[in-house]
Amino acid sequence: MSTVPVQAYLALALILFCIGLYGALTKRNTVIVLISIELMLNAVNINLVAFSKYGITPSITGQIFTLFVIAVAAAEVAVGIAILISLYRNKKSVNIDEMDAMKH
Amino acid sequence: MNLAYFLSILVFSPLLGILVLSFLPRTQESLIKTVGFLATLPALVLALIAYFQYRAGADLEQLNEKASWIQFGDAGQLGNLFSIDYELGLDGFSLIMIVLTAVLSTLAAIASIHIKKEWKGYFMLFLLLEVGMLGVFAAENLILFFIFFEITLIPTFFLIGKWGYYEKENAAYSFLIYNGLGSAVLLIVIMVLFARTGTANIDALMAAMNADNPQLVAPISENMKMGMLIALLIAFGVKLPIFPLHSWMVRVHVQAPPSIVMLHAGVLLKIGAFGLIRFGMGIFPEQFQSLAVWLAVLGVVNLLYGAFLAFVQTDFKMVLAYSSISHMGIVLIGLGALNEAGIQGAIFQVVSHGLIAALLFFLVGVLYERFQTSNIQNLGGLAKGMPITAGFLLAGAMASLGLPGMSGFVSEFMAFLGLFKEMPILAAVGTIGIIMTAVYLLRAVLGITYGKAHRDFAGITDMKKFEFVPVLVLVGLIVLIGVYPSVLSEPLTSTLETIMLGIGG
Amino acid sequence: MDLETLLSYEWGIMTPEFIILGVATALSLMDLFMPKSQSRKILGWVGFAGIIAALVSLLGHIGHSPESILFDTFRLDSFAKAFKLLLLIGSAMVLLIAIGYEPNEGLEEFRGEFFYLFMAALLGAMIMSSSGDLITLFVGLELLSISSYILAGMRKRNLHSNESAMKYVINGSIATAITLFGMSYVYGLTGTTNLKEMSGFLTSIYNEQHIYLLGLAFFMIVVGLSFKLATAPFHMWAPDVYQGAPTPVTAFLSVVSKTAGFIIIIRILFSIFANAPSGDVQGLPMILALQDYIAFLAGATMIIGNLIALRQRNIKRLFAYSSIAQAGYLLVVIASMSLFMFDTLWFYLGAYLFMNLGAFAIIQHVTHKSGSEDIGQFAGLYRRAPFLAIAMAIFLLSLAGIPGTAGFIGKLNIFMGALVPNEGHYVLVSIMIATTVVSYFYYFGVMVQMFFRPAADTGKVKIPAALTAVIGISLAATILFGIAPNIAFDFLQGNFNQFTDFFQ
Amino acid sequence: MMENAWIIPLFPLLSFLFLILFGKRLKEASAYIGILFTLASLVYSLLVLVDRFSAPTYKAEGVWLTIGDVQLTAGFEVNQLNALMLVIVSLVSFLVHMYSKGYMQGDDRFPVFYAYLGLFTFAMLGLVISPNLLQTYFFWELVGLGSFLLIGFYFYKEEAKAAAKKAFIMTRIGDVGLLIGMILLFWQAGSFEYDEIFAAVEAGAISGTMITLTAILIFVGAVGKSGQFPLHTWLPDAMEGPTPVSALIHAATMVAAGVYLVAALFPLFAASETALMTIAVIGAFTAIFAASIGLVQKDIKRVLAYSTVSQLGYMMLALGSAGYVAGVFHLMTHAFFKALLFLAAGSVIHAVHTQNIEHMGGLWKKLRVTGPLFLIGTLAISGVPLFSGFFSKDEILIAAWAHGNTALFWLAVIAAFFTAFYMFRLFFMVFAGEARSDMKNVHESPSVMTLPMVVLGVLAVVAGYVNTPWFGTFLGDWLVEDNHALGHGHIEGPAWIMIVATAVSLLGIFLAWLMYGKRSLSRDWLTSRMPLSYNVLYNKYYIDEFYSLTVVNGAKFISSFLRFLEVFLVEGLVKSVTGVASALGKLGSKIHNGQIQTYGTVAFVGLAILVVIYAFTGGYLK
Repeated sequence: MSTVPVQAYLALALILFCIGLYGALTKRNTVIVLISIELMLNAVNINLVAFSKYGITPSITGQIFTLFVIAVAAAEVAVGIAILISLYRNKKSVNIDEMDAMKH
Repeated sequence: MNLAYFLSILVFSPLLGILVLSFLPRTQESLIKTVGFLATLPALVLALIAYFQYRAGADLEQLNEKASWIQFGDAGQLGNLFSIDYELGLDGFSLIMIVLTAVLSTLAAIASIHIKKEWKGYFMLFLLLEVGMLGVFAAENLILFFIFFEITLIPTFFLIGKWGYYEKENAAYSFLIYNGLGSAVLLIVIMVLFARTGTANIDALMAAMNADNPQLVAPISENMKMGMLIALLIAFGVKLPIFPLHSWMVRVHVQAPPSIVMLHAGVLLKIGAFGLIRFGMGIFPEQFQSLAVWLAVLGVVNLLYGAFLAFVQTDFKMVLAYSSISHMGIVLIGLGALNEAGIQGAIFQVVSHGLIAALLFFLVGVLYERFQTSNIQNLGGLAKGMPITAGFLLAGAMASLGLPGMSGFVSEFMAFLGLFKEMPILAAVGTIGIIMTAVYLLRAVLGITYGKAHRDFAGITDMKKFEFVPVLVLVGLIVLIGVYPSVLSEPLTSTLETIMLGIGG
Repeated sequence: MDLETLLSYEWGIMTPEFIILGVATALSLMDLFMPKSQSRKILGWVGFAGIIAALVSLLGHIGHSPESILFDTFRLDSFAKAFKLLLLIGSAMVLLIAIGYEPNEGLEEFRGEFFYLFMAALLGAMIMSSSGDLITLFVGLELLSISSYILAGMRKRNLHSNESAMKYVINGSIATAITLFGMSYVYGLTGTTNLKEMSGFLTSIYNEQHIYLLGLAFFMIVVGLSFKLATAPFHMWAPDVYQGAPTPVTAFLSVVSKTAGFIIIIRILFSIFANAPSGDVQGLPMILALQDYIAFLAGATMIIGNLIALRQRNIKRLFAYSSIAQAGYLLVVIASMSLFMFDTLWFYLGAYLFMNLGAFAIIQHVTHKSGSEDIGQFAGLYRRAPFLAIAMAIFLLSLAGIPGTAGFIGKLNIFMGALVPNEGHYVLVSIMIATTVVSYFYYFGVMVQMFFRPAADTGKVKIPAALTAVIGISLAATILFGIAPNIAFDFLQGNFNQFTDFFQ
Repeated sequence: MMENAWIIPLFPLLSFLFLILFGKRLKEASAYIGILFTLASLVYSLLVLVDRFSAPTYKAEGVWLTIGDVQLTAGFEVNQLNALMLVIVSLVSFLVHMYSKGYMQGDDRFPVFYAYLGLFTFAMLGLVISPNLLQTYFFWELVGLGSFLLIGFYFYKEEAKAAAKKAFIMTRIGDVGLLIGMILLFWQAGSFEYDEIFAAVEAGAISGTMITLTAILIFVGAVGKSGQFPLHTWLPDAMEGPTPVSALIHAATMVAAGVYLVAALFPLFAASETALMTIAVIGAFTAIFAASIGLVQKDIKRVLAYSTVSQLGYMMLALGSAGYVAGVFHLMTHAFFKALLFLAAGSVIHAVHTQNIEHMGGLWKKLRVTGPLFLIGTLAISGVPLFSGFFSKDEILIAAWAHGNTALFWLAVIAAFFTAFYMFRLFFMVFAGEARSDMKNVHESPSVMTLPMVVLGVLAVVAGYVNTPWFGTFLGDWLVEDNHALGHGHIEGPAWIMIVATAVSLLGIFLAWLMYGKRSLSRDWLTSRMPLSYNVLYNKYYIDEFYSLTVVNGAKFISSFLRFLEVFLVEGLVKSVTGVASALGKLGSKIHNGQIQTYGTVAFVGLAILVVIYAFTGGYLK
């Protein structure tokens, strides 16, 4: 049932990526920001998977790559959260726009 | 004098002094000063040996040194392209400049007796500066030249910034930034040449750039050549300095310690002229010819601009600073004339002003040491208290305004002789400068020495013994050149011939 | 794949990585079982020993022909060797700096983590430098990044440290995402993640749209990776992170991590885009067609870095901007794509490694006592510690590219590379030289503090052995490569046969 | 003898060096050094002169400086003019050396004075034996230096300082003219050598206009040195120097150098009627102009100074009227009687310690030697028959008439009348009548001072007889022998000229006697009638004021304008550049506002920009 054209997947991925990026660049709450980054990475995954099925030369590598991405993304967010916690300890706030002790 | 490494020893001999100094305790003032002075002697002796050997007919070729140094890229593929050798050599011109440098360094070292603090650091930098200056004139390839050129930059920055007067740091910074930009522009030219011809050796470059059969790695258009020459003009114009790139130099002359200004006005400024003649004329002869007129115009502008500004200064150092600008105008005039007389005049002016400026600034140092001022008003009537100093001051002024029998006249005369052949009208305008020079110098020097005494000179000693040495040496040289110019012109003949050959004169 | 194929591989070429891995593991265990009270410095020395061992084993490989295992995902070609060398030397010295690091509020209980995370980061960098496959490349990159996120936040109780870590994580993740997005397109066009195969495929693409897509991928990857290089447009995190992170980490980021960034960008750009057509009339390969964009980024980076540095009073921030500028110079090398590219890049990175680490060692020593990182802390250093002052001066001069130092030769090399091609990059070179002059202002500003200003406190300073070692080595190298650069060049020419095997 | 003429200048040089080094120890004894050395050169010059009567011109040169293939030479030449000048210079110099021993008695810079005298004498002698223009210029400037130093000898006096500066600069203005002229001439004739230049002129190798131009430019130099209008103002001020100096430099020798230069280059000038005319006009005008100022001055030395200017004008007029002999002849006689007058004036000042003639008078009885000598000088300069001045001035008038410069001739005659008048005014005011101020212990000067004056007195009388229409014109014939370019030894002129000349001078003397001697005619009947013109004359036609108003202020204005330029343009340029840099830096650091998301946005925007550019240039949308 390969009725869905590859472009659709790509478009979806692109949209997802942009939403993620938008979220990452605008949300005040750091947790949301981290989640938005997750979105971006998932967009990548969609791309990879789509390509591994409907690419010019389909191959399984894409899906393997996806697995790595998922794993790494998890690690990244974990670290992110951890740092956020230690930051929260000192600052009592998770608002990203208040993290400007160092500037100029 | 077929002694191996002669030049390297000559150039790097001051390092020995640095080495010794580094072991001396910081507080041993007199010891440090003596060592600093002695460290300048080997270079002086060697330079003089070279000079007299050359006068005696020895061949400078045998002094050339060459050792492979840096190879960019794979020698296998590129052959000797993109390789930079460590090569030193001399011709008549650079020999003279080296002698000048060595002499002035020694005298400046004597003048450094007036330095009040941190003698150790001072003399280390001082000697490093000397290495740089000597190297600049001995370097046989552009990269090496540039390296030594930059080496003069750093010590000077610190010498001005640490041992200078009230606004020393500003002066140091404007020195750094102007010369930094100058050397940056120079570096661009050098790198373009190097990248396009694959060599940095000056003679090889001249051959490679030869208009008839250029041997290039990559093409160089005529416009590019012109562009590079103009860039060179800017780069060395900062050093010389050419209006309007001069304001840093005034600041330095006023703020730096006199001993350093002796070297700065005496040698460092001259690197500009040296570079213009050696590289500008040597590598871009055709373009140089087409620029000659503008050079002459710039020269006249410098001459007049400096003279008129010197006329209204109240501080003697300022007067001297602007007079330096004015005198460098004569160099440009000579170069602009672009004939034997002109070029020889320019070179003579380079040497002569080196000596005269050194003399005058040394005297400024002597005065400042005693009165903590160089203001013309405050010094008035000096001749009553310090007749000898006043006398030498007058002698310096006379030399500087081109009194026959002193070096200033010969150079000025030849420069104008040259220019009058090519562009009489411009030259005629330039002669106003000769009058103005007399006007501002007499105004300043008579203002200091003659007239009613403005202060009481009780307890002021006239020159001390050691202070006589530099003054006598300098005056002696000035008069020698003025009376018997062949001491300079003969070593120059071969250089001049090659230059004239290049510009097809 | 069965066991004997697995065993049949020439695992030997991975020895350096294995050593680092082993040491990292060992360190974590030791840290676990060591009593709290005992100082963790020893771990640092163990790690140092490990790095040295790795270095030795790597040197053993030099001169051998390139080899690759695991279906060409891991390759040890001369490029990998040459740059791993830099990574190892750099990390060894950073480690020494770290051993000499004693901040006021202390770091004791985290010091252990510090060392093994550091090893992990190094491992990631090394994997990157010799990976022949997007996946391994990505994994290496992430290993490096994630470890350094934590390193940056090492000083848990220090708000600045937390903040810098946070900023680092978020920007880093975004960068990763962008890079990956670009990679995914490349994968889509080729259907493989193996760099060599990719370039094989790409030679034969003709479809306008595909080429355009490839172009997009190129930009995404470049921008994504510019995060690691801290070059425009992804440079802005650097000052904050450098300022907040512990000084050894800052040193690590500004040298090792940057080097790794250049390694990966070279790997990707020159193996994927070197052979892809750009679709323009005279059939240039894409990389040449897009040269000017890199040049543009390089110019922007140099200008931004040097101009903003003029206004900095915090020494670490100052060095952040200076390192941005330096990265810009290095981008010039990539932009000019001359036949000297690899040599130049390698030499300059090496020179930069020494002069920057030397400087950071001194910075750490001067600032960690007083706690303040204001330039004023350097006032009168010449009085208090002449050796430090002079060493610092030489590092600064080298960074400013004054003759007699390695930095000058490096710059010379860059200029030449940029001017040799027939249509030389005059603008780029002019920008570079002009901004270099601008940089005199802030580099000499520090020197003015050290030499001209009166000392804030005239207490003599004694330097820990580790730091002395770093400073000494850096000083020696900076001057040596400044006066006799051929030592390095001959080594390069002799042992890495022009990196020709990079493209095979 | 002539082969070694180069020694002559060396004696004074030695004296200079010796005194500058050891003068301090010698104190007053240094006078003997100076006197001896100058005596040596005097003797030697006399021998050379005698030699020259028989032998032909001698010239020897060596290379001084090589420029490419051009060789500039230096050496010396002994021709008639040079030989004569050698004697005049060394003689006057010797006498002044002697005189000064008395005059400068007790001055604490006594040795320095003699050193300077030596330097000057050296330069002057060097000047007169130079065989080429370059060398001439060389010494030309050195005599300027000598004069500068001696004018400023009393350096602590502001006036002396001003005068010295003025003298140097004014003459330098002229010198620049000379410099330009000789360089242009060099590129025309291909040499600085006099003979080669003349050869080129003869051969017509140089265009007429060029000759005129160069000649006039060189004449500008002469104008400067010889204090001709309009560059004359420095000469009267130069009287600030010690009186012997005025006698030596500003009467007998240096100021005559201008005349000498024109004479030496006479063939060049002769080739251009325009040039000759210019010289004649300037000369004549200066003669009458300066004389008119001399009429009313009150300072004894200034009167003499203006008379010098006017007499030099005469010489120029002579040369301008092709009267080569007349010019040189008057140069010689003038050297003697003007030196005499100055020395005598010096002796008067020495006695009464003032220079203002209003405070003198009745000195005839007190100064038994000086008085008569001064009278001789006055008679000579006034052109009273049988005195040297009479013959030479007569020659000049004849030359002017013969050359057809009728107007100039009459000007010269009037000037002669003025001269006679103001000189005798001076004489009567100083010596006749009674003292107009109480003058204690006025005494005659010592013999060391009077002796030189006597010598000069004798010469002032007899020097004329070497060239008279009655007993033959030896000097003239000798001067022009074997050189036709210089014109004839003697120009025949109508006899009435001599009568007229005599008449006007006697008239002048008579008038002066009426007003100042007999006092039958009130001193100020004239001035009271036309006070305006009196003020104009007394203030020297306000020339100085005019200069300071125009030239000096002009220079000051230009300077301050350029200073303005320097501060605002040059400095401003630099400031703006650095300003832009730091402003950009500021802007940049503003953007680093610490917000993570800003950083990300910037990166994304960067990416977007790249992609868009790519889209439009490189890629898809193209």
